[in-house]
Amino acid sequence: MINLITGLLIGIGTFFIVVGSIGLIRFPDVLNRMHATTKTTTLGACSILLAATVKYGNSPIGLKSFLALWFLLITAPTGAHMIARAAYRVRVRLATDRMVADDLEGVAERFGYPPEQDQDQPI
Amino acid sequence: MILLPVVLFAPFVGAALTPLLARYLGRRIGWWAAAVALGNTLALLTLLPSVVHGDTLRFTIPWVPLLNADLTILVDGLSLFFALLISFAGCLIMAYGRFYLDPREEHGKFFAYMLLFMGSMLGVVLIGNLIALFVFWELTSFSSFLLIGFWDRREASRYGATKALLITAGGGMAMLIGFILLQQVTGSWDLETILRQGDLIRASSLYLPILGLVFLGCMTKSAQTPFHIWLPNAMEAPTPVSAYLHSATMVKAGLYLVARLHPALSGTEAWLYLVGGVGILTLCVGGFLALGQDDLKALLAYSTVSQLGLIMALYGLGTSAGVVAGSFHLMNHAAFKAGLFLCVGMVEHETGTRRLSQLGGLWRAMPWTAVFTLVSAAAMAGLPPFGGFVSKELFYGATLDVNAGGARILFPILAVAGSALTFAYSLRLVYGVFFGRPGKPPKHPHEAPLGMRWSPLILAALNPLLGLWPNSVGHFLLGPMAAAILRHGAEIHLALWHGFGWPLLMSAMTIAAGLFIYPARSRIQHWQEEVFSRLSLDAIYDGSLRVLSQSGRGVSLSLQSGFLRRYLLWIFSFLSLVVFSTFIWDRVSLLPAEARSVLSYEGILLILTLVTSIAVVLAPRPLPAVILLGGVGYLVGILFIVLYAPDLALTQILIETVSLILFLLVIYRLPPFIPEQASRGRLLRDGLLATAVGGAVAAVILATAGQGYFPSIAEFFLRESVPGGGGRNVVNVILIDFRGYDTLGEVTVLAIALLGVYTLLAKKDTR
Amino acid sequence: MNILVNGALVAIACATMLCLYRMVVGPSVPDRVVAFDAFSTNLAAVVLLLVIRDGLAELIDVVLVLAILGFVGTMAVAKYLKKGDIVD
Amino acid sequence: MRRPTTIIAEVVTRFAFPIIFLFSLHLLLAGHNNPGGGFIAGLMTAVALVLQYVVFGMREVQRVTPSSYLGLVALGLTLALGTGLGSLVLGWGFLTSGILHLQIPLFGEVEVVSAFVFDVGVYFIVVGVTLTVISLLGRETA
Repeated sequence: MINLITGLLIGIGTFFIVVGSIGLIRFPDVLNRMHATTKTTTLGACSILLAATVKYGNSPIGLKSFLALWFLLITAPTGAHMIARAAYRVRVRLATDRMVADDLEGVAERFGYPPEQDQDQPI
Repeated sequence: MILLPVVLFAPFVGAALTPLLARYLGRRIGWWAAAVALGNTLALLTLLPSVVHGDTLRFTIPWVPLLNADLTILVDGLSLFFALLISFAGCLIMAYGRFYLDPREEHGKFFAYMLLFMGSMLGVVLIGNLIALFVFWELTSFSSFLLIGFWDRREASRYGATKALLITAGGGMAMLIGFILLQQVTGSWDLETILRQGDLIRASSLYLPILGLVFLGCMTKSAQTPFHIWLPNAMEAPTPVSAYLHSATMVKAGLYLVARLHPALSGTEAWLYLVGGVGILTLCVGGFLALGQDDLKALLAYSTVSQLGLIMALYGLGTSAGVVAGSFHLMNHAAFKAGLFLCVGMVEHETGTRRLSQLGGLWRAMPWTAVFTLVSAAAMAGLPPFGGFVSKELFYGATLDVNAGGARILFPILAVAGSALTFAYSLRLVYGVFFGRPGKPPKHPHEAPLGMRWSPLILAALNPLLGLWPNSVGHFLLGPMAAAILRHGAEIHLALWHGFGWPLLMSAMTIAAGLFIYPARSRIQHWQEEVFSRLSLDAIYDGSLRVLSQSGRGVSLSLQSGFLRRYLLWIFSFLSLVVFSTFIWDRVSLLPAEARSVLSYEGILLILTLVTSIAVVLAPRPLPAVILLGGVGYLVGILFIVLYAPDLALTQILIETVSLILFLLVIYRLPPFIPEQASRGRLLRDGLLATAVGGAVAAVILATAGQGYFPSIAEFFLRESVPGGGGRNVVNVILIDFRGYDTLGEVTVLAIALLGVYTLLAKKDTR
Repeated sequence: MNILVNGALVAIACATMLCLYRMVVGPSVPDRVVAFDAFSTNLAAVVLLLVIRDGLAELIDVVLVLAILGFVGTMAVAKYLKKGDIVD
Repeated sequence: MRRPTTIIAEVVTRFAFPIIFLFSLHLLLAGHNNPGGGFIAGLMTAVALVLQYVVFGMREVQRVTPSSYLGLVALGLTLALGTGLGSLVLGWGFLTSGILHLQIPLFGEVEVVSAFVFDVGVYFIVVGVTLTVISLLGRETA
C-alpha cells in the first residue's frame, strides 16, 4: 500500500518537473518561464518529498523531507516573486504582443524606471 | 688544551670590547689591540716546544652534531707558524697603526675591525673542519671589506672594497662547492680524516673538479693571476691594513690552504701544472706589473702578488724540496714585505705622497727609514747576506729537479725571469725613493717619530738573522711546518753557502738580467699604459659588473610589471612547464592501474560540466558568468552525490553559493568586463596557457591517483574511524581528530588571512 | 517500484539538462536566475529519488541544503538585479 | 520607511531563518557520525545571516548583530587551541581526543568526543571569517 502511494506521488512529481522544465524552454519571456519553474518546485519536488515522507514515516529521512517540503512550498513562490519584481523593474523585454492585459500599465513610467532594454544589456 | 679556544676567540672578544674601551682610552686604544695580539703571540709560543717535537694538539667543541661536523681546533707545525705570523705581525702593525692614524680618525672602529680580522684569520689557520674553515674564510673577506673601505668617504676605497669582496667571496663560493665535493668523496668534514685519504681522493672521478674549485678559492684570496686585479685597488686602505692584510696574512690564506691540502690533493700531473703553473705565471706577471708602477704601495702590492706566485709555484712542484723552499720563503717574505710596507707608510706619513715621480734623495732627510728599506729590499731581491738569498737558492734548486716533461725546461727559465724582475723593481724602489735627484714632496720630509720606527727596525733585523743562521729557524719552525705539509719528516739543511752549482749560476744570471732590465723601466711603463688601456682585466671586471646589474634590472622590470595578469602569466606558465617537463622526462604513464568503466550518467555529467564551463568563459558580462560558474559548481556537486560522498557534496554546494554571494558583492566595483578589448593574440595566448595549466593539473592527478604508487590510506581511516575517532563520518573524524593538527594550522591561517582582509577593507574610506 | 524510480531519475535528469540549456542560453540575467533556481530544485529532486531508491539517510541533508541555497541564491541575485548591490 | 525588499520577502525570511539556523546547528552537532561538521555548519550559518542581510538590509541587521565578528574568530581559535592544550595538560599528547559517555535525560545515552569542541571552534572561526568579509564588503556599498 505504502509503495503504491509513493509510486503514485513520484509519478506526479516527475510529471510536473518534466512539464515545468519544458515550459522553461518554450515560453517566450521571463515571467512565463517563471510561471513554469515555480510549478516544478512546488508541485514536482514537493510531491516527491511527500512520497519520501510517506515512505519513511517517523524516521530521520521522513521528518527531514517533511521539513524540506514545507520549506520549499513557502520559499519557492517568494523567490519567484522577487525575481519577477526585479525583472520588471529592470524592464526586461516582455512578449507584449501576446499580452492580454497589462495591469501595471503606467507604473514603469511613473516610477521612472530605466527605458525598455533589449535582452543583453550590461546587467 | 684549554689554551687553544682562548687563543682563537680572544681577538673576537677583544674586537667586541674595543669600541667600549675606545670611549675611555681614546687614541691609546691602539695599545690595547697590540696587547691582545701580544698576548696571543706569547700563548702560541708556549705551544712551540710540544709542536716542535712533533705531536699535533687538538681541541674539539661539538658544533653541528647533525652533520657530524664539530669545531676541532688543530695545531701542528704549519698552523702554528701561521698563527705566530698572524699574531706577531698583528702586534707590530697595531702598535705602528697607533701612530699612523691621525687623531681625528675613529681609532676604536679601526682596531675593532683589525682584531676581528685577526680572529677570523686565526680561525682559518687553526680550524680542522671544512665548514668552519669556510665560515672563517668568508669572515676574513668580510673584515677585509670593512678595512679596505675604512675611509668610506672616498669613492676609490669603496670601489676597492667592493671589488675585493666580490672577487674573494666569489672564489670562496667555488671553494665551498669544492669542499662539499670533497666531503662527498671522503665522507667527513674533518680535515685530518680527509688528509689521510689522499689516494682515495686522487683516484676518485671528482678529483679534478675538487682541485679546480678549491684552487679557485685560493687563487682569488691570494690574488694570483687573472684574479690579482683587486689587490692594487685594495691599496686604498690605510697602510697598516695593506701591510697586515695584503702582504703578511690574508693573501697567504690561499697559500695556507694549498699547503694544508697538499697531502690530500698534490702529487699528480694536474697539481703540478695548475698550482705550479699559476704560481710561476703570477711571479712573472706580478713582477712585470710592479716594475711599471709609479705609486709605491701599488708597486709593493704587485710585488706581493709575484712573491706569492713564487711560493705557490714551490708548493706546486709537489716535491719535498719545493715544500721546504716554499715555507722558508714564506718566512722571509713575511719579514721583508711587512717591513717595506711600514717604511713606505713612514715615507708617506712624512712626505705626504707615495708617488715615485715626486720622491727622491730622501736618504739624508730620513736616514733610518732608508736603512730599513735598503735591508728589506735587498732581502727581497735575494742578495747574499740576507734570508732572501737562501730561499732564492732553494727555489732554483727545487725548480731544477722537477722531472715532469715540458716543465723541466720552462720552470727554471721563468723562475730566473721572475727573480730578475723582482731584483729590478726592488732596485727601483730603493733608488727612486732615497737616492737619485731629489723630488718635490708636498710636506718637507724629516725622520718619522721614534715610536713608529720600532716595528720596521725589528722586521728589518730579521732578514740578516734568517740569512746567516737559517738552521736556527729551520730547527724551530721550518721542520715541524714541512713535516705537517708532507706528512713525513723532511731533512732540512739550510746554509747561506751551497757551493758552486747551477743555483749559484742562476742567481748570478738573475742579478745580471735585473741590472739589464732596470734602465728600461720607463719604456716598460709606457708600453703597459697603452696595452692596458685596451684589454686590461679591470675592464673585463667592470664590464661584467655593469652587464650583471643591467640584466638584473631588465629581468626584474619584466617580471615586476605591476600588472596582476603579468604575475599570473609567469606563475602559471612556469607551473605547467615544470609539470610537463618532469612528466616527459620520467615518461610517467597517466593511464590508471586498473581502469574502471565510466558509468553512463558520469559521462553525461562530465560533458555538461564541460559545456557550462565553456559558457562561463564566453559569458558576455560578469553576472551571467558568475551564475554559470554557480551552475558548474552544482554539477560537480552532483558528481560527488552520485559517487556517494555527501560531505563533499555539501561543502561544494555551500562554497559555491557563498562565493556566488561574494561575487555579487564585489561585481559592482569590478572594472567593466569588456572582452572585446583583448586582442586576438592575447586571447589565443591566454587560451593556450589555460589549457596547458588545466592539462598539467589533470596529468598530476591522473599520475598520482591512478598509479597506486603509495598504498591508499583509506583502509586505515575506515578501520580506525569508529574506534579511534569515535564517529562514523570518516571525513569529519579525519578533519578533526586524526589530522586535527593540520586543521588547526589551516584555521589559524584563515584567521590571519581575515585580519589582512579586515585591515584592508575596514580602513578603506567607503566611497 | 525500482523501474519507476529509475525512470523518474532519467526523466528528471533530462529536465535538468533543459534547465541547463536555459541557463547557458538565457538571453537576460533573470532568465538565468530562474533557470538556476529550477536547476537546483531539480538536483534536489534527483538526490531525493536516490535517497528513496537506496534509502541513504546521509543524502537527505543535501536535499535540504539544496533547497535552502536555491532560495538564498535567488534572493541575492534578485536583489542585486534591482539596485546593483545586495546589502544596503 | 524605505524597505530594501518587499514585505513578502521579510515575512518569509522570518519563517525561513530559524529553519536554516537550526539546520546549521544540526549539521554541527551531527557532524561526527553523518554528513556535517564545523566547516559546513559554519557556512550554513553564514548563509542564514546573509539571507537576513539581503532581505533586511545592513542597518537593520547591524542593530541586532555584533559590530564585528572578530570576537567570534578569537573564540573559535581559543576553543580549537584549548582542546589541543587541554589534552596536553591531562598528560596525553597534543590534540589527542578522548571519548565520554554522558547520560542526558531527554536524549538518553549520548557519546561526546573531545574533538567535538575542536569542531565547534572551527565552526565559530568559519562563521566569523565569512560574515566579517561579507559585512565589510556589504558596508562598503552603503
